[in-house]
Amino acid sequence: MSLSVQLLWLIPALPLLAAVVGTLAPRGEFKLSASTAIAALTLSFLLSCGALITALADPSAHLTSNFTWFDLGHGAVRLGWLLDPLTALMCVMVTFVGLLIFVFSTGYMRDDANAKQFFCFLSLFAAAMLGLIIANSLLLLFVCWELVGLASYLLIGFWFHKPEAAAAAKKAFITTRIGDLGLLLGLLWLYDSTGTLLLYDEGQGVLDPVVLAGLGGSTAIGLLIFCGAVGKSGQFPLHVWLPDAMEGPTPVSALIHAATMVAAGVFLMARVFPLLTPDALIVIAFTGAITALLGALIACAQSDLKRILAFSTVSQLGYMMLAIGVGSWVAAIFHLLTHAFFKALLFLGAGSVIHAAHHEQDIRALGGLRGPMKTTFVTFAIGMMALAGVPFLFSGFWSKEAVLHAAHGWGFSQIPFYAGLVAVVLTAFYMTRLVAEVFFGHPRGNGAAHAHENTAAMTLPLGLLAACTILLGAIGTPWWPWLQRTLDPEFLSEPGGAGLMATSIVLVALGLGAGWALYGRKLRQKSAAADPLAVIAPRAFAFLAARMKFDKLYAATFGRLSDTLAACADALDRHVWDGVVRLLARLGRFTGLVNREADEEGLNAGFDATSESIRATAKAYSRAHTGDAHGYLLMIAFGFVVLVFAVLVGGGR
Amino acid sequence: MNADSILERGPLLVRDWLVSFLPEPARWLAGSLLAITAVIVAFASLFALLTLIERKVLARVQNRPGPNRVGIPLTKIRLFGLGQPLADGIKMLTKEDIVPRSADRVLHFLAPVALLAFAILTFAVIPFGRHLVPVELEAGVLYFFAAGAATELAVFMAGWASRNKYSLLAAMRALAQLISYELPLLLSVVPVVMLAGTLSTTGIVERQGGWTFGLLPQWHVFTPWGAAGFAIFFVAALAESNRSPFDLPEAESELIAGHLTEYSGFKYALFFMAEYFGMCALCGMGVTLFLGGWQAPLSFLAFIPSYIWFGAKLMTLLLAFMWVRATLPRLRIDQLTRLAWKFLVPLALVNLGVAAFWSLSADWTGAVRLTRWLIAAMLLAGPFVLLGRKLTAGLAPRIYRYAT
Amino acid sequence: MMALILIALVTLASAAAAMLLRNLIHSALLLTASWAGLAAFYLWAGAEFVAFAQVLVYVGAISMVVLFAVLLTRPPQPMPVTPPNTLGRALVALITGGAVLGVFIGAIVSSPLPATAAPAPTVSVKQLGLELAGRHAGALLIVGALLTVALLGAVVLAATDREPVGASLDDVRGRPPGTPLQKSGDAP
Amino acid sequence: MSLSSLQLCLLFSSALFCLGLMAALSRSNTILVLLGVELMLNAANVNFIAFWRYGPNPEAATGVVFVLFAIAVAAAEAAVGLALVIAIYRHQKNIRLQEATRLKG
Amino acid sequence: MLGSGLLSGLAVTAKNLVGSFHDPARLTTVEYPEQQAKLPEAYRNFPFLVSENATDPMGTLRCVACQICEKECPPQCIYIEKSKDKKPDATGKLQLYPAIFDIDTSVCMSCQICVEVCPFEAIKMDQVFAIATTDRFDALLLKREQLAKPNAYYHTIHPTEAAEVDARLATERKAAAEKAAAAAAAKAAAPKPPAPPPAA
Repeated sequence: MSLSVQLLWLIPALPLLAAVVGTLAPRGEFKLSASTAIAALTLSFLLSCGALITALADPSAHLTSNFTWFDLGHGAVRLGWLLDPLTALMCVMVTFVGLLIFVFSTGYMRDDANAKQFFCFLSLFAAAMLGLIIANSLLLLFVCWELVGLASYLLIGFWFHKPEAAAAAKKAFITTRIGDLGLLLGLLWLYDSTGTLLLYDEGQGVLDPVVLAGLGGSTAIGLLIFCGAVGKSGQFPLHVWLPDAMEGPTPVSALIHAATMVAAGVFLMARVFPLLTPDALIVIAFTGAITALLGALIACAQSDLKRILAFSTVSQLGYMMLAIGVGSWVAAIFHLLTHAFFKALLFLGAGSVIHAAHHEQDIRALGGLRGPMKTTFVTFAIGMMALAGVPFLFSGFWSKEAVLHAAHGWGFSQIPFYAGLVAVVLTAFYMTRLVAEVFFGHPRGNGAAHAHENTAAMTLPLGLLAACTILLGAIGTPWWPWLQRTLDPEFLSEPGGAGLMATSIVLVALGLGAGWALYGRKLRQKSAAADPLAVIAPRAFAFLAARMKFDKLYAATFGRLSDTLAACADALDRHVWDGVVRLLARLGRFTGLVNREADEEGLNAGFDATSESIRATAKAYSRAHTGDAHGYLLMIAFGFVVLVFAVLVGGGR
Repeated sequence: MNADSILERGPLLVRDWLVSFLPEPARWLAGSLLAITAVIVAFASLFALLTLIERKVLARVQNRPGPNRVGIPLTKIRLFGLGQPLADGIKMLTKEDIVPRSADRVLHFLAPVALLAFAILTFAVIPFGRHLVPVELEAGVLYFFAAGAATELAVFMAGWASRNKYSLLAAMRALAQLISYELPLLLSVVPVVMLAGTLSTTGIVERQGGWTFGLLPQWHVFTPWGAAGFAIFFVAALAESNRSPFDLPEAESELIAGHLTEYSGFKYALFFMAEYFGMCALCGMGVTLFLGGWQAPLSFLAFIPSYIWFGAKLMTLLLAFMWVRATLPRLRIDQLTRLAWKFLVPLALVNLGVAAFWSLSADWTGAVRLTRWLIAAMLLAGPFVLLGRKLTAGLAPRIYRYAT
Repeated sequence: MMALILIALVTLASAAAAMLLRNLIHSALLLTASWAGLAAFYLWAGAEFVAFAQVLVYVGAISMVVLFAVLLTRPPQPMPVTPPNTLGRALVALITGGAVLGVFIGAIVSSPLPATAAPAPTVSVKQLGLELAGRHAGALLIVGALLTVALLGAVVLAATDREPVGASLDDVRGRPPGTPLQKSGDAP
Repeated sequence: MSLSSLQLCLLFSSALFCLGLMAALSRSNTILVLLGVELMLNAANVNFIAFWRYGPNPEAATGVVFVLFAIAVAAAEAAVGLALVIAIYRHQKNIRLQEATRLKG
Repeated sequence: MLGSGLLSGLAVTAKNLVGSFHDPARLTTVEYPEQQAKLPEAYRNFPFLVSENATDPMGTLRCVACQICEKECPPQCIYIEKSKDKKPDATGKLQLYPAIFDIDTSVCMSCQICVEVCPFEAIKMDQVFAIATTDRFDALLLKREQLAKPNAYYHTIHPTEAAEVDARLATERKAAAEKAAAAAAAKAAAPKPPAPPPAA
């Protein structure tokens, strides 16, 4: 079965329909909402597979289906769908991972009173994300981009009765808005210089070579678009919202902050890659490198289970940006796909742990879950090894290898490459720490002591994701780079990275060993005990645990600035504008006074006389109103006869 | 099969042959009379047969053999009780015809006659076979329902003319029921007319010819809106023909037979006959509108003449009526009207919307047709579930306590 | 022509009888007959669709409404047989009606009307539908709105503001599931 | 004097109209008055059909369309009118039109 | 879901409908005149007179016309006239016999009191119920000839009870015979008996 590009809109339309159904369903209709959402996403998944088949028929083609939205003076605003291997692969990934997360959520959110809305929001999010992926117009993409932001706002703030959650939702929304402003400016600039926002349009779209050549390469446009990606993908310096967004329910974290939404930025950059000039790429590469390093460093000192994973996401997104910056968007997408699977796996595993441990998230208070939660442990360990880059068996290794390979081959600078290598060590280190703290040793809290394995609705997705995590690496190995060739038909595989591979294997082993040495050999006994790392370097650890004080920095600078501005505006309002308004009101009142006097003295007397006479006439008429319907009818008939006679006699015809 | 084969045209040929003995000017009249006679005789004998079959089916459902004694008169041959209708008829005809003293004699007499007349009128537009339509009207469906609507008048006449308060009250209730269910009945037919684009019954049947993939007949009932419409039509037809579980108007056990209380003998038999005629006509309409009329279900079965297919489908539907009667208990009057107004009418309106979607998406091809199907089915299933919940809200399953 | 005269006579006769009879039910039924006669007239004139619509609306629906109204408004005691001014009113009505009829007849007879005996024109249902949904779509919508409003208005007018009478049925509906229907339901 | 078919139709309709008028004028029962009005409406319909049938332009189905609308309006009128009758009955316990004069001036 | 109850109900009736054709065990109807249900042994309706053998019913009636049943009958539906002469009964003893024995079944209420009081096991309850006739009076008044039925018939309708009765009669007769034998022996021993012993 294949799906033609004209019907591509069905993929996002089905979850949207499910969202609508969920909205209209009565309160407490959890089952209806959930089953509709899952059914819709299943259909979307099947359709996506159909789209993939269509796309693979000719990987180099960009199938489009454009239409006019509305006419606008000289031109028209046109939207459209785009189908190429990138779109199709992303669609399959989003729908598949999303589906598993939906299924997981039926278990995780079962007891929540608002679970119905939850599925409604999830469907809305999936619809927006899929719309973003299939868009052939940057305008449509932007619309969906904002919808994704909205859905993430709703989902992060799902438990809005918790002040932290509400604050986190606001933070995420506002922070990403900063990036979106840049994106919007970039789009406007692009429209101004090319006159279209369609990506591919039979040679007229912005990515078609002719137009690209005409554009002549504008660094500013690329960087402005990159601003959007920085916001959405949590790149330095706008990464601060991502860890806070962990206040949402765990499936949300898995769906939005691991698999799909944060990937939107990377996807956007991959999509507009031809637009990016070498200068812009340098900025991107360094931003990515800094983010990768920063995220990994901070992750080492966090104690919240989900926060660690969140910072690891930041770090991995940095890898992807780095890959784009060094010119290998194919590697970025490869890493995006594998990361989506294993990070969703990790988050769902974390969700499983949290659900079982009665919402205990502090790794210091967990521990010893290896026994009671076997399935979760095994799958979580697979995810951890994939993220850490344990060689050969796990997909994370291959995709990370591809990124490092590309960074190594970059001509401009080797600094990003080295930053990547350091991040590899750190990644292996903090993941080892996490697993050791959570799964080994004794339970150190009430929640962990009474934990037990969850239902099949939660473990089944874990198993499937784990399987995918292992298998997915096979499509992008240096010996058989199917994915790379599919995405970019001009991709040349460069064999001979064996040395590099060996280096990274060693580094991974180093990270794992260090982690095990510090945390695994001597297991934590009490939840209050100090972290071994904190014992070695207390100040550095505190600095990292405070997330390098970015939040404080922003509060002290931007926050202060906006407070001052607000105070100014307030003063202006109170003292200047208010006076003007009051003056106008006084003026109006005075006019009214004058009017009233004139009315009462001059006009009213005349009106009184008139209405008196009208009343008298009415009284006279009302006497004719006898209430006898027969009489009325009689008069009508009589009048008719008289009229006709008059006409006949008077010779009116 | 060939539309002009000898079997297919058989009835027409017989008619032409019979008419050919008459002079030219009388032929048209004689032909019409012949057709009318054929329809009336066919359905009168079907009525006789149905009374027997119904009793047999009910008996079988209750694990009894049913009437099986009366066979050929004056012999010992029983023939599964085939003579029963004859015996019943003789009994009915020889019973005393009682007219209450204060009854309105004229209306009392006119009521059964009018009912039967209107019931027979409805047969005029039903296509019994490829060439067998008594009257080809362009607005056939409208005619059918116009003539059907007039039966209410006869029911009222019967109730009022009896000068019996139970009769009158029951007649009013019957009217309320008939009017309530007229609405879903009509609304369930509208999608068919909309999709077929014609009000002519023959036209509607011809639209349902052909087979998808050469296998599935393109009857309306095999589409989502058609299935829903047929279900609504079926329920409403049950109510319109006063059949169980909607047989309140003549509930002998509780409501002393309603507007039929003061009728006996031949007039009662006429009522009975009219009810069965009405049922046959409604079933015939249901077959025409939803079940493909005289079309054969499978292409290789098309050699069987069309009127036989029509008859088979008609019989199936009638048997379904009996089956329902054998199964379901009688509704209360408030339940009955609530079902009509709060469930069937909204559902029929939703179905109208689905039919509109269907006709707008007629150009979807290939695999998307499955999507079209699913969307239509979902659009129907959702309201069905919600309306059903609303209908049964607050009603717990009844727990029966039996004496032990 | 003969058919027309026959139809007209039957229609007029039943209408006149309906208007003269004292028994309201008989009046209503006779009027129904006269409406059916009008439907026959439409059929004769070739307006098939209108004829069926007439039967559906008048014979099927309006007659029912009339009968219901008659039964719902029975006077508690029989009306006085001859109200004082009935005769005078009847006379006035007769004179007025006669005058109007006279005017009509005069006008009709004296008008130079086209005397073409054209074959009955046929207008197919399809054409009618296109006409209704095309040129007269606005009117169709307005009529729909009018009917809805009239329906609601009629319901509001005719509905009684009934006070909640005890809760005889609601008791049964509201009882918790599982309780027996009657008090002594558990026979030995 | 021989009448054309059109004139016959018109005579038919005017007779019907006058019947309705006389009933509406003479009967005191509100329902019958309403039915008289109903008859007058029907007479108008007859006229429409007659003029459509014998008019110069029978292809344009204007007459038929008009009658359809008139029937719809008559249905609405009958429903509302009879509801009014019931409302009157509830207030004055009978439906004599002469007595429904509460709103007189 | 709405409608599932209707469907399961329809399934039940359909099962019955089909089942009644291929599974005759479902049909509980007994087509009466042709087939008759076996009546339970304890069923009883209207009395009859027991005769010892079928070949000569009138000659072997156990009834000795003692008229106890006639007196005891609550609705008084029995009419008996004694015979003038005596005839030997089944055991060969000379006994009175009923010249007329009528039971009016239109009056009889099947109370079984006649059976209870009969010292000779001569009247027992029958199992007839189909006694419809075209005459309300004479045809319902059962005569001696209609009432007399052989002991074998009694065995077929109430086997248990009949066996008990037979056993009891046999022991009584045996005792009577022994007594008679003893009496005979005594008679033989005493040439002049003072008086004949009372009948056993």
